[in-house]
Amino acid sequence: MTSINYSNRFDANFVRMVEEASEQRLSQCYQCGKCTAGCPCTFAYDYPVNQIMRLVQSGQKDTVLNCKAIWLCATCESCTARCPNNIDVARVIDVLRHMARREDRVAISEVKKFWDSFLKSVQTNGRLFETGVLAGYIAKTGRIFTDLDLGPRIAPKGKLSFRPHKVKGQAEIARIFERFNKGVIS
Amino acid sequence: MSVLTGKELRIVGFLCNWCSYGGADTAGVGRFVQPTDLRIIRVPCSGRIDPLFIVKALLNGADGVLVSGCHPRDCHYSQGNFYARRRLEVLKHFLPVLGIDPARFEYTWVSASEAQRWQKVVSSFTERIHKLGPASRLENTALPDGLEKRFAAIASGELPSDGKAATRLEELKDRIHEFLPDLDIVIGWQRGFDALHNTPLFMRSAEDLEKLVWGPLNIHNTATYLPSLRGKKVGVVVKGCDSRSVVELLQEKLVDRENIVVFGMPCSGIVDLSKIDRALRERGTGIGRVQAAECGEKGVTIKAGGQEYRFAMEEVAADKCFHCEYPNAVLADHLIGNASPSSSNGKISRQLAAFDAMSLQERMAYWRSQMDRCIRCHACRNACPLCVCKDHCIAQSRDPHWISQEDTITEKLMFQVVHAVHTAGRCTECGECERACPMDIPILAMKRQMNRAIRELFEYKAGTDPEAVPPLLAFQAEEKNIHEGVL
Amino acid sequence: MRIGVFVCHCGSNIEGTVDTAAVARAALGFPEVALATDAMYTCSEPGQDAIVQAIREKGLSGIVVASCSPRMHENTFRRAVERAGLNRYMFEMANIREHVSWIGKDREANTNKATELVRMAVEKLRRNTPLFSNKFDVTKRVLVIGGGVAGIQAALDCAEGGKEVVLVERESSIGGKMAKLDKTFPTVDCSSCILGPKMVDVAQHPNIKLLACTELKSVGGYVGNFQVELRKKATYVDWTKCTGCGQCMEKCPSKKSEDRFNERIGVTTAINIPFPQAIPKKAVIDPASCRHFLKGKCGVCAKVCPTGAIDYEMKEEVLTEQVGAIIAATGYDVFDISKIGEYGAGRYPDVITSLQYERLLSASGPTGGHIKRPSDGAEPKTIVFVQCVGSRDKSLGRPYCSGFCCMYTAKQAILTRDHIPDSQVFVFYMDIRAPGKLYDEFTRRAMEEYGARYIRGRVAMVYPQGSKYIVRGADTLLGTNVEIEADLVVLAAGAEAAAGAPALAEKLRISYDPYGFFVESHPKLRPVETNTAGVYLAGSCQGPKDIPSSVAQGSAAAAKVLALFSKDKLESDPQISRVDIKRCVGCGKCILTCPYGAIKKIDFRGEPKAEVVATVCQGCGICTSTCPQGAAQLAHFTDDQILAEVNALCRF
Amino acid sequence: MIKQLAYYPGCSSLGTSREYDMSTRAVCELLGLDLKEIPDWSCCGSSPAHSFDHSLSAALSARNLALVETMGLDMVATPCPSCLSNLKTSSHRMQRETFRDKVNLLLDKPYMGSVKSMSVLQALIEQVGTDTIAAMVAQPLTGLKLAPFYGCIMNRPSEIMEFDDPENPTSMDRILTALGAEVVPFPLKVECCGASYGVPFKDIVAKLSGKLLSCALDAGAEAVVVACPMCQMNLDLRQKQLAKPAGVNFEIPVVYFTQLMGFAMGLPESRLGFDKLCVSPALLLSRTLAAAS
Repeated sequence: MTSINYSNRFDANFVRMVEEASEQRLSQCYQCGKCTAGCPCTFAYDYPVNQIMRLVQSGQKDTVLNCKAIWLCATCESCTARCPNNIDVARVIDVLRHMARREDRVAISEVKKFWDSFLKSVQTNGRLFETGVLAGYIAKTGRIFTDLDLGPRIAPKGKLSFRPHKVKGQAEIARIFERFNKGVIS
Repeated sequence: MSVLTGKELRIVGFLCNWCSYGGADTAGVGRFVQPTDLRIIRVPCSGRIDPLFIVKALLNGADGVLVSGCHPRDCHYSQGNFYARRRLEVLKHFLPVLGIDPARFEYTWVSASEAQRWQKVVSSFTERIHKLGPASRLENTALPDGLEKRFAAIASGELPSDGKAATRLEELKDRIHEFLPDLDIVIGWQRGFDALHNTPLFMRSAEDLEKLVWGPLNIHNTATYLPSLRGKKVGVVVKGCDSRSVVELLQEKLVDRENIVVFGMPCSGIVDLSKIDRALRERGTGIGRVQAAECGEKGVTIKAGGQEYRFAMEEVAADKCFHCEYPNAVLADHLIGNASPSSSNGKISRQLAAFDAMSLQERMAYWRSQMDRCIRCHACRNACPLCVCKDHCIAQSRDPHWISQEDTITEKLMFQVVHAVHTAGRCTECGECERACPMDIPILAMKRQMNRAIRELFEYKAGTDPEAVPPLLAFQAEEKNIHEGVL
Repeated sequence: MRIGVFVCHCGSNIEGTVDTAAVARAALGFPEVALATDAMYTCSEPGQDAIVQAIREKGLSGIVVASCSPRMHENTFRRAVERAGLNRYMFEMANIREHVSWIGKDREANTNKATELVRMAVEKLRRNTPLFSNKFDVTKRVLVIGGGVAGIQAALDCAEGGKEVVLVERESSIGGKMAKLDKTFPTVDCSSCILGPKMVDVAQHPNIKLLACTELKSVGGYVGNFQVELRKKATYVDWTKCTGCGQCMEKCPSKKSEDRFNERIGVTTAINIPFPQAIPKKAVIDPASCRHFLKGKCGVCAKVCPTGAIDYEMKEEVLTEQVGAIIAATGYDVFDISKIGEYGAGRYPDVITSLQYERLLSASGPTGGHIKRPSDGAEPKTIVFVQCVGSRDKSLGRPYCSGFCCMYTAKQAILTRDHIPDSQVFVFYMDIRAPGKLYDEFTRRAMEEYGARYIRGRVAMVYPQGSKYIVRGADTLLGTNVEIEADLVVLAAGAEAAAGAPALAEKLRISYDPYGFFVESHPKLRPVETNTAGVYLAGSCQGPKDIPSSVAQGSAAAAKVLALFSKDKLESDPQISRVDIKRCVGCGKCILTCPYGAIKKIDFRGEPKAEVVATVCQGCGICTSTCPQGAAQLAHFTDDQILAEVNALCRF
Repeated sequence: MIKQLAYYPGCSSLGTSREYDMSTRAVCELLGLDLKEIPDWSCCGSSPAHSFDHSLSAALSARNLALVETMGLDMVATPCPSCLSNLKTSSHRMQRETFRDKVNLLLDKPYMGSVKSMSVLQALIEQVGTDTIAAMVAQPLTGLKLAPFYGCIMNRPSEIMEFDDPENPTSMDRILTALGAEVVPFPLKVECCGASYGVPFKDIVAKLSGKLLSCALDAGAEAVVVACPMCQMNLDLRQKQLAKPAGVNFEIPVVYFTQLMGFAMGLPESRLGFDKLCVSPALLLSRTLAAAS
């Protein structure tokens, strides 16, 4: 544990950016812990949800953007649905992921790689190609044993297609990504 | 001094003491920061707010007016805000008629405990007014070229008709003759100083009956004289439109049903003498030189300056007669036949449509140019069947001080607005005000616009049902057509 | 007119953001202003003296004070000018604190605005006229609505003060919520032992007329002279004959009536006396479950009643009472816990409210004072209490703190450990709010002496697993989520405004806040008065309150009533409408729109005219804005006075 | 009367949840819901997109909603709650003009905001109704004890999803009851199964999904009924993976509610794809047939 000097370790700009991007008022959080109480993934987190909210409230940008928990959140919305102050907590977590990604400080690279692989598939095919995503993910992470045991269970069911379903308007979807990457809207 | 130039605009607030003034206090106690423009006038209840205060403020320099009262059902006086809601909503519809942006006026509800809401109301209203900028002032507006012509669109359409008009008079005389002995007086029409100008006739005896005339020149609204004859047994001959005034007077308990005997005549339209005058002048003569006039089924034949002129009824009929819904009396003890009503085409008149087509700026300029002619003779008021203040009319008494003695366009317009607001939901559009105006100022247009708002909001037409309560003297806890609360 | 203007600094409250000296200087330029000055605290004794002195020495005939809201000090200053010999209505206030200095920091704009408000006040004052009150008689009887502890206290104090009291209660017995409690904090004394004797006093007091099973139907009139209509519900038992012996309850074959007194834990007989100490102790038939009413045959109670009190034909009655004052003491309702789906109340029988738990603890309750689970009657060993259920929760529209839940939860934790020594008690809390005498010490005892385990965090969900309930909450101090296998879950349900409170407020013409609680005249200085003269508040109808505060308010409201009744005549407010008979055309539009029926038609030399009944007029001014002739004018808010204000703001 | 709705199958319909798509189409056809597949629909981006950027995510959804507008329809149904959540969240946020303009800058064809999205479940409840469903039952599922599992995002947050109760939804319960089955009280109806973390973090899914299956068994369920491809995959396909940490061999069928509807309404099994499930419900289903005959 490190002690925090609030006089010089409070990043007000960070608080403001999170508030703007998430359209939530963080000062409304009174730390009742209901989000943590209902979160199914708390056991896997390094910081429980209420502490993530507290860290953002307190302008502790480095700690919160470097934490693992934001990458383990499954966006099940139980925090948002139950917050007594109507804060969309899941959206705040989403925003923290966006910021961490932009600053290149993703604490759990597997998640990012899996998602990147997913989005890449969408960008190239217009639709998700499940088998391709899995293959891409394995290639990036080197985790060849991932779900290897499942193959024999689905293969005979005709659920794994080995060719992507391309969309006719694939170029249109690629353009969405292109414009986005060019920063058309920034 | 007053508002800080460049920083503030002039915003006047009327707040009820119990809810909103308290809410503004609570906001102050809670240090809820607000823009500084608003000046608050405290009144006991939103029901105390005469819409004319708001017009007065807006015509005299306010850029915005905000009214706030208790939430519906939460009025300290139970019902004040319900009345206020109707009156203020009507005003909101009426302001654009004067060329005032209705967004400059808002009414809302804030309770004494809603400090934050008050802050939001003040902030968003002030922001709205700043977006609109300073209001244009009546005296500074200029009329764009050609506007008057655009507005002077001639009314047209179908007129009511009565195939037996020629024989009606004798029938009427017989009927009056029969009842005259029981009556102190019967009001009808007679020939005036020339062949065109018929005037009211007050019949007391059988000889008077001989002077009675009937036809499109019987322009005057006979109902106008009823309130001043209160206490007497009065018979009154009415056209359809006159009968609506009778009904309205009954509704307002300004005359007593048991003292009135109504003789209803089927009407096939009356003439507008201004139109005849204009038409004669276009032909190089004038209404002052009329020697003889005759009205027949085909129209009006006039002999003036030795020449004979023929006009079709469609050319010279009063605007109100086109698409007339009530050519027959809506209430009569003795109905002398029936006219066939002209088909109402369901559309607003061309005059109103032309008015609608004007921008707010143009409307204000239009009234400026029109009211400029007003000589404050108050003939409009004298002719109005609903104007019953007599000697106490604020136009002369200036008590209450709604109007000053200043001879400005604003004050002249203010009088017309007072008239329109006072007759809101009561005016039957008989048109006597405009007919009586020696300066031909189209003041009826203002009232027709007001009536339009009343019709849209309350589905109500004045003077058609003696039992009905005029809409501004009543309310509903839930108003079907009022959806307030934008702030 | 010679006008004096006093601009108040209010310490730094106004002077901090308004240049009061500049305002006073500007005021000197306004018409008829003879004196203008600024002062530190105008409302203080020296401040008021300065006004009195100036009136006497400078011969002033009207005063403007620019300071706080007139809702705060108008009366203070009116009395001051009266002391100096002026009529109290020759006074106006400009609100430059709440409406100026406190809502913005721009000194230039504030100073300018304050000056304008003073100009407006001066222009209004120039058109003021002296007004004089009338005197009228007072009916020295008081109506108390609600027989909970606040209403009981108010009724007893008024009765002891020698005034007649009509106490109406919606249920069949008085006692309210307190009668349902087992013990009370922080002394843990027996609720019925301390309330019971007071209830008996009510029944026996010669000055109290107790009407149970009765509700307010309508209120007419005004302070000193209210006419009240009361609706007495059909009880189907003639209470003049019923002795409360209870034989009918023993024999009643229908046991399906919802047991409201026991907070619907279990059911009760169709003919019922809610609890042994009930006052009045009279039986009532619930037609919703009585076989006579449902099937047309039964009549057991009628057969067994020794006094023949049963009357199946009884009808609702409307009673009329004349009173001079009304005290509303209608209490609160318990938040409906089934609105929080994640806690499963309504679906899971062992998730209950604290008030239901109180009935399980009470010796007169359905379990005879033994704690048993509603589902299977087993004695629970692990009991979880959850605080702030329906309190401090914006998502439920209940952002306020109910105030007493922390305390009663601590009490219930202590009682639980007393009843079942081998039980485990957990309390989920957000903050402990215990700011009363001996309160915090009490919550500490629950933890330190009774071993209640307090966990700082809210609960996210409750769900059954086998015969237990998994309570999943957070321990924010540990920074994790926690699960407890509980036998019984007690939700500390918050207080909300009683159902029907807004409707009652409308009848009484008092205000209510967005949550339905009645609004007092001033949150600090007039806590039991309302904005309607003669109507007072006591207890939780004004906001959640514990027993000591409710009792204190009951007494306070009674004191207000007794002070009102100490005068034989009341002075009417002269700010009422008058009709100028010359202008009146007798159209009756004012009569039609007056909400009070305060204007009547009179005959004046053969012509109809309107006339205001001074004692009935409340001064709303609807008639003034209705009358096109300007004949009806509300004194102190005439057309001319308001026009002067409009012109002062717009024409300069 | 035939009601027309646009249909957005979602990517998993082409792979892991074929049987959901098949049975949905078959059942809707039978019940007179005319599902018009959006021509050339594309992926909504699912969680990876909204975790990446909200405008990009909204654009991927909005492209499909704009296609619905081109079809001249104002309602779209999707079987997949994850797709639904994205479609609904995007339209909800795009009600704000500034955000809508921003998202439309990414698109070839702007989305005007006129489409209402709903789940197939909601469409069946609101456009067909349980009375009609009950009337169409040919072989009631009498005696079948079922645990309806709605998953976490089908009804949450309620401000956006605007359907059924967020904590105790009952729409699927009502359908199953209409089919003649017995619905067991299943308290973890809306808990998270671990969603897409099956790939990177099997242990998280094992824990969450394992708990759900245990709870279903405790409640006496013979099968878990789902409305989400992700839930189905985690609970069925991964059931063997879950068994070890939980120490239980679950062997409990996890079926789509549309499959059961089709079965009860007598549709041929070839259109329902029971063979695509890992834990076969064949035994259970044959029992109801036996009971019926």
